[in-house]
Amino acid sequence: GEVATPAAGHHRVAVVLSVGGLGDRSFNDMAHAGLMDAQREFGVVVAYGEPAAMSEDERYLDFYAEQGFDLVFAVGFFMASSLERVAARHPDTRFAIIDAVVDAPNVASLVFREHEGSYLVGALAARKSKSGIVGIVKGLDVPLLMRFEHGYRQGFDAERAHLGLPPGTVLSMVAGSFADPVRGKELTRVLTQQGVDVVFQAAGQTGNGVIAGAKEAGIFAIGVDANQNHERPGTVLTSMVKRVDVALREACRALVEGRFEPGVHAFGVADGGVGWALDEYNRPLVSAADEARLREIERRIASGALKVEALPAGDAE
Amino acid sequence: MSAPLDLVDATLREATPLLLATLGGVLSERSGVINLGLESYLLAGAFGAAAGTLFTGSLVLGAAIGLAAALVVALLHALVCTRTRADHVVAGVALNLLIDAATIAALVSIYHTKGASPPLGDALMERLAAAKILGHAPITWLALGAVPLVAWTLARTKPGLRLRAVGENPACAESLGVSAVRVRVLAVLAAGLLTGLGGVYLALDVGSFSKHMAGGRGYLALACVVIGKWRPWTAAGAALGFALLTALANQLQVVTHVPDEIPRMLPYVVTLVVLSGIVGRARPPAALGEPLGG
Amino acid sequence: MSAPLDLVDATLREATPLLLATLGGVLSERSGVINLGLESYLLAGAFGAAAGTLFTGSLVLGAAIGLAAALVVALLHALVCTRTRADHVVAGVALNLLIDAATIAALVSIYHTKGASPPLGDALMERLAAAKILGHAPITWLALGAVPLVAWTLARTKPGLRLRAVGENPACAESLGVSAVRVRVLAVLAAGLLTGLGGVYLALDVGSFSKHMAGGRGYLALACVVIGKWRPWTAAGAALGFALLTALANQLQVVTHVPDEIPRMLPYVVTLVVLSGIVGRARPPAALGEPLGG
Amino acid sequence: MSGLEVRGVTKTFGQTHALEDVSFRVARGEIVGLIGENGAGKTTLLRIVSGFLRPDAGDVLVDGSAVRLRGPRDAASVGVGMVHQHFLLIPELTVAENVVLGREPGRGALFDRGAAAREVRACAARFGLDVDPTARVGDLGVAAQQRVELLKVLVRGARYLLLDEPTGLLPPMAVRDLFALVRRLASEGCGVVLVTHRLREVFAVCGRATVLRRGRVSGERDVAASDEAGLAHLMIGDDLASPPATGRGGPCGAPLLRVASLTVAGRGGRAAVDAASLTVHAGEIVGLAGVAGSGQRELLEALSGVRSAVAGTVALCGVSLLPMDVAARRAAGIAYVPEDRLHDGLVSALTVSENLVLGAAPDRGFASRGWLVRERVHREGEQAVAAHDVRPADADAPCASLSGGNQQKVLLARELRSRPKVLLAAEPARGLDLLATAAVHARLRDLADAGGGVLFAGTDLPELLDVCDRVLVMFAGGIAGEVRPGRDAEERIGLLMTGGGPRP
Ligand SMILES: Nc1ncnc2c1ncn2[C@@H]1O[C@H](COP(=O)(O)OP(=O)(O)OP(=O)(O)O)[C@@H](O)[C@H]1O
Ligand SMILES: Nc1ncnc2c1ncn2[C@@H]1O[C@H](COP(=O)(O)OP(=O)(O)OP(=O)(O)O)[C@@H](O)[C@H]1O
Ligand SMILES: [Mg+2]
Ligand SMILES: [Mg+2]
Repeated sequence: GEVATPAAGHHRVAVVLSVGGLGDRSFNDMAHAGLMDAQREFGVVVAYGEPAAMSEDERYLDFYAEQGFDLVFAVGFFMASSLERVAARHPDTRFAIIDAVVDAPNVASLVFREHEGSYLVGALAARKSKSGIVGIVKGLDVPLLMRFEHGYRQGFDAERAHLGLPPGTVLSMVAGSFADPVRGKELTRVLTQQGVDVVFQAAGQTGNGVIAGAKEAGIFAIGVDANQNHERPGTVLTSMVKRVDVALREACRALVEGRFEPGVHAFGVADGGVGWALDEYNRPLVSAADEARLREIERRIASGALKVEALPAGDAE
Repeated sequence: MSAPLDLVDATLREATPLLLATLGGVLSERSGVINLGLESYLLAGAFGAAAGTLFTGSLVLGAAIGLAAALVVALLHALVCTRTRADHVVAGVALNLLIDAATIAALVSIYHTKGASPPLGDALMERLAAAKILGHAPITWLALGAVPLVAWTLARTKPGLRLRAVGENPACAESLGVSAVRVRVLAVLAAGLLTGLGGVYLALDVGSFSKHMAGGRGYLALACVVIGKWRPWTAAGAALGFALLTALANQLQVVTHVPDEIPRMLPYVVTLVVLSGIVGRARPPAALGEPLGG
Repeated sequence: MSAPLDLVDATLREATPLLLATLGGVLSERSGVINLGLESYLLAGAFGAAAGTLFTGSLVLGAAIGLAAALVVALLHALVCTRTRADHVVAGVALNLLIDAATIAALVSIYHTKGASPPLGDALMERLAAAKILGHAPITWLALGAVPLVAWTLARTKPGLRLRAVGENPACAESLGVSAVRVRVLAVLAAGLLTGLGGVYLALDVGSFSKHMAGGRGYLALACVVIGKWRPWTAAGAALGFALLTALANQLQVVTHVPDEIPRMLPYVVTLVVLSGIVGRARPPAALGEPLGG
Repeated sequence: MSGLEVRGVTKTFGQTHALEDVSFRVARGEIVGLIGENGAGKTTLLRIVSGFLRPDAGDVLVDGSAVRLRGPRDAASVGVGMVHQHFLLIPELTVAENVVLGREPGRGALFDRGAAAREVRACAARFGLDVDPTARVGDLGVAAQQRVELLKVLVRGARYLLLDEPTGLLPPMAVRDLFALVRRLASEGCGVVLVTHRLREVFAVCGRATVLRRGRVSGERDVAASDEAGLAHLMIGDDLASPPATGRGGPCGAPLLRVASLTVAGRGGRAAVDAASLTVHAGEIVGLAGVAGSGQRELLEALSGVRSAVAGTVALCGVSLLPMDVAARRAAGIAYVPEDRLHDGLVSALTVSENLVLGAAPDRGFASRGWLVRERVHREGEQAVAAHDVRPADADAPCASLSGGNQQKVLLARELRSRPKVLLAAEPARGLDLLATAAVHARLRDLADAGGGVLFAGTDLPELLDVCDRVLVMFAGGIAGEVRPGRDAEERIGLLMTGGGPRP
């Protein structure tokens, strides 16, 4: 990537994107957007790099640390092991990692409380489902994605109870791949046959197929990570967004304001790090009552009045 | 809603791209060209169909562009495998990796995104839904119809006889005035057409192109060719068998809770076991993989 | 930091796993077994090394476990390809897809994680750094040393002669009392050992295992075998050439801003072009891919 | 003027002058023998005339006008057809498909299988050839496959038929049938060229003989006015006045190899070898005759250990061989020259030296602790090349670059250099010229004279009777009888081969 010339008095921030680089309409693009926000709002000097292979991650991190950047971001879970070593080699540089936890004195770990966002979309699913049966399609059967499912279930169950409806059903499917939309669509068909009328996807590109399948069956889909509302207006009910840009921008703000702290920072509903997306694309699907109710739940989560469990009791990550 | 009928429908949908690629593989391999490139034809067909439909706004034109893209890739493959002495195995693998990267590069340059093309509009999706025949896409019926067609072409037509002859002994065919290069190029182009149609199905089924979309179906198709002993009917049977397996695994997931690694690994375990069990008369075409003109 | 020296270092790092897999490929293919399974040996070696080191806390034991894992996969591959009449191409592909899924399944079941094993601790990484010789991992020097070793084994030893004979004409070797099955199994196991060492390097270099970690290096190694005309020195040359290309592309990316798909496509374009250009005396072993005992 | 003629044809392969200024003709209705040593250029000449090769210089004329042959198809269109020494057939296809390929009957793209079968059946009937158009070619025997090759040429209306060593693989009856067909074709106005190494065949059917020697025509003779010695002289020149005599051995010694009730499984549940018993004594060359497919091949393979036996006993000097694998049998003193030298005998990509030491027992001294000692391997090669007159005399040349005859010499050298007690040899002189054949026969006799035994399987009866002390005849997997050289020996063998005569 581009190396900025240092300007006196300005903080210098670098971002090492995860493999794949810009253009993924997801983590990398959001990280880039957050960096641009920080440049605009706080005047930080920025640089970013796109490693061609995972084996290059470490060299990119080292490179920016050696160039004297004040804060170096590692975007994505996969860089945890590289960052662990780089952080040890450059104790005077501050680092931050998105979506993973690295336990080091100079690293801030920026993670998301996906279960909170999933709770919100689960509640909306309960309000929109006529059959009382909703589904979720996951890319892989892993604990990380369990948080999505568990939050979704809690929101769904609680909202049905709130509406005075009998308990409903949440069906869960696993695609086994994040890159097989054809399979995603097929699994959605299977769910539809079971009477599912709202399906939440946490499955990357496989999710494109979930949305397509929902469209075909005339049911609702819920997007994930980035705002996918525009993908199929009328079908995508909402998206459970993980605001990587917010996390990155807020870390930059802390740096500029001199209150950057290492350790784990979990972004949730309270700070806008996760949430549900409402825009012109899904506005027709969400009634004023729905919106009001979700805003209320948001407030209760943000205030701590409502606690959302990350994992079912007994499951550890 | 009857479960067995659901299973049949799901199997047919799973089978469509696999069946087409398998038949393409049969034609290509019977002519003597080891076809590891099927995955790239699927990808090219899918990308071409998505981009073509988005660009022209017409499903027919989009499908045609998908087929054309697959044919271009197949032509490149055919030329490398027939006009040069290149190793078919490595050529096929290199082609797959190349086209995989190329479709991503094209996504970036056209749509400025790395994951998936924009989805087809609602009007197009409705037209697709309206085009269904007995609940299935026309391509599914084409795929089923292609099985007897390919079998009959191989057994009962002059091009079919020549194709088999070239796959067994190109020197002999040449000595009787049959151009082995021409026959193989045409066979690979036919594979490109069939498999490309499978790719078109993938893209239109989902309503967009996304990277790595073929998901190993080209490789699985080659396994079907070999498990089916290079014969159209039996290879198609293998493809339907794998499709049924996948459909079953999908349906079972809702009911019980099978860990998803098992169904994912299943086709390959089945492939290895079945391959190992094939004995006796399972003989590949004698000149399979043999370069021409040495 | 002098740039040319950096480039040499980067090339050596890139070359290490590729070189080892290429040499394994040469041994396997010269004995008559088409080796599309190299990718799976790399994966098995890498997973075994990461998991083994994490479990035992010892680098040496971890590496040994990585090698053992690769050997088990190679043994399975060897048995399928020699004791049955299985098609080598499909067997290799199925094995790769199977082991890829299996390593992910193992990651999930042991570490409950999506993409990568936990990283090795600092103490281990420091020991690794301390073990470097002239700035490179011992495995890098082993890989370089393996080139003349493999060349010499093939040309100058009795097992080497027998291996070549079986690759060319197993029936003849059998009639002289040389067991073709035994020779091929041993050749594939040797390929598993070499390539598994390449996998160990991948895991220890990064300090953890992550899914799809082999990243197509096994396929590229097979391309090197063919481009190098099945000879150890030339195949190793091809591997070094690809490593240099990759290192160059990586270095250029820091300076300029090329989208990463272009360098990603480069090796495969080069492969296709070079393959097409190989003419005349590039002859694969005569019995390559031929099942035994038919 | 009607006839097929080549004028001043020259062809070189690299350094090799295969043909130099060769002129040759065959008239319609004439049968011409084309003879010469190995490598004389006979095959090359036929391949040029049939369009498989293009000459460097010279012309091919058909019925008086020069033709340009860009491929076999052009040759076929002017009526020239060739039957190759190694058949150019597709085993997986049917007889009819093989015959009509390239000119299939049927409307448009349709292939009319019925019409193809009818066409082939009609043509076969016209020439009295016995074939089933719907049979798979791979299931046919050698003689039937040759009939398919002939049909390919005849269906295309060939007026000139080129036959390259057509009798090499055929049993005697099939040779007789072939010659009857050739005579009939000639009487119908077809010109035939017959390449053979067997002079008596030239005398049997040819009117004229053209002799090639090192790429040049060394003479042309009216067969009626010549004798074998004269033709042999034209082929070999003054290189050797007379071929070395292969004298019959003295009285034979103790039994070396005893085979009792040996049974070997064959295809389709039938026994390929059915309770065969035989003995080979020290100092003896025992012939093994039989129609191809009567079990000779399987018998030798079972003795060498390549194939396993179902029942029976095999003992070498009293030691049972059946429990031993190939390597152990070789160590015990069995050597084996397989029938198909290219497929089973040699690794053509390896050098002469490497082939010589391949599989050799470790005590032979090429290897210490598994490492090959290069100098010793090389010296071994040099010695063998010199001792067996392998040409070119290059121990480091790959075997693929040797002519068929020279490959056979290398194979024999390898099998003899371990000084075996018993040599199992299938067609050890197939495709060899006069001199080389005589040399092979002499080697077999040397081995016998030194106290070894030879089991010599072959289809050329005169050769067997000339070389062997006695000839065992196989029929349908069993030993049908034994014949000693003498009057009527050939007839008696012929009878036993076809299932006639009393079983012993
Ligand atoms: N591919 C090749 N490369 C180099 N030399 C070759 C090649 N093929 C044949 N030769 C040369 O041609 C000569 C004869 O080859 P060929 O097999 O045509 O002989 P031939 O006349 O059929 O002999 P024989 O009767 O011994 O079979 C050999 O001496 C060999 O050196
Ligand atoms: N493809 C080839 N490459 C190189 N040399 C060849 C080739 N074919 C033939 N020759 C050369 O041409 C010469 C004539 O070979 P040809 O095969 O015509 O001999 P031939 O008389 O048929 O011998 P034989 O009786 O053994 O069949 C050989 O000595 C050989 O050197
Ligand atoms: Mg010849
Ligand atoms: Mg010859």
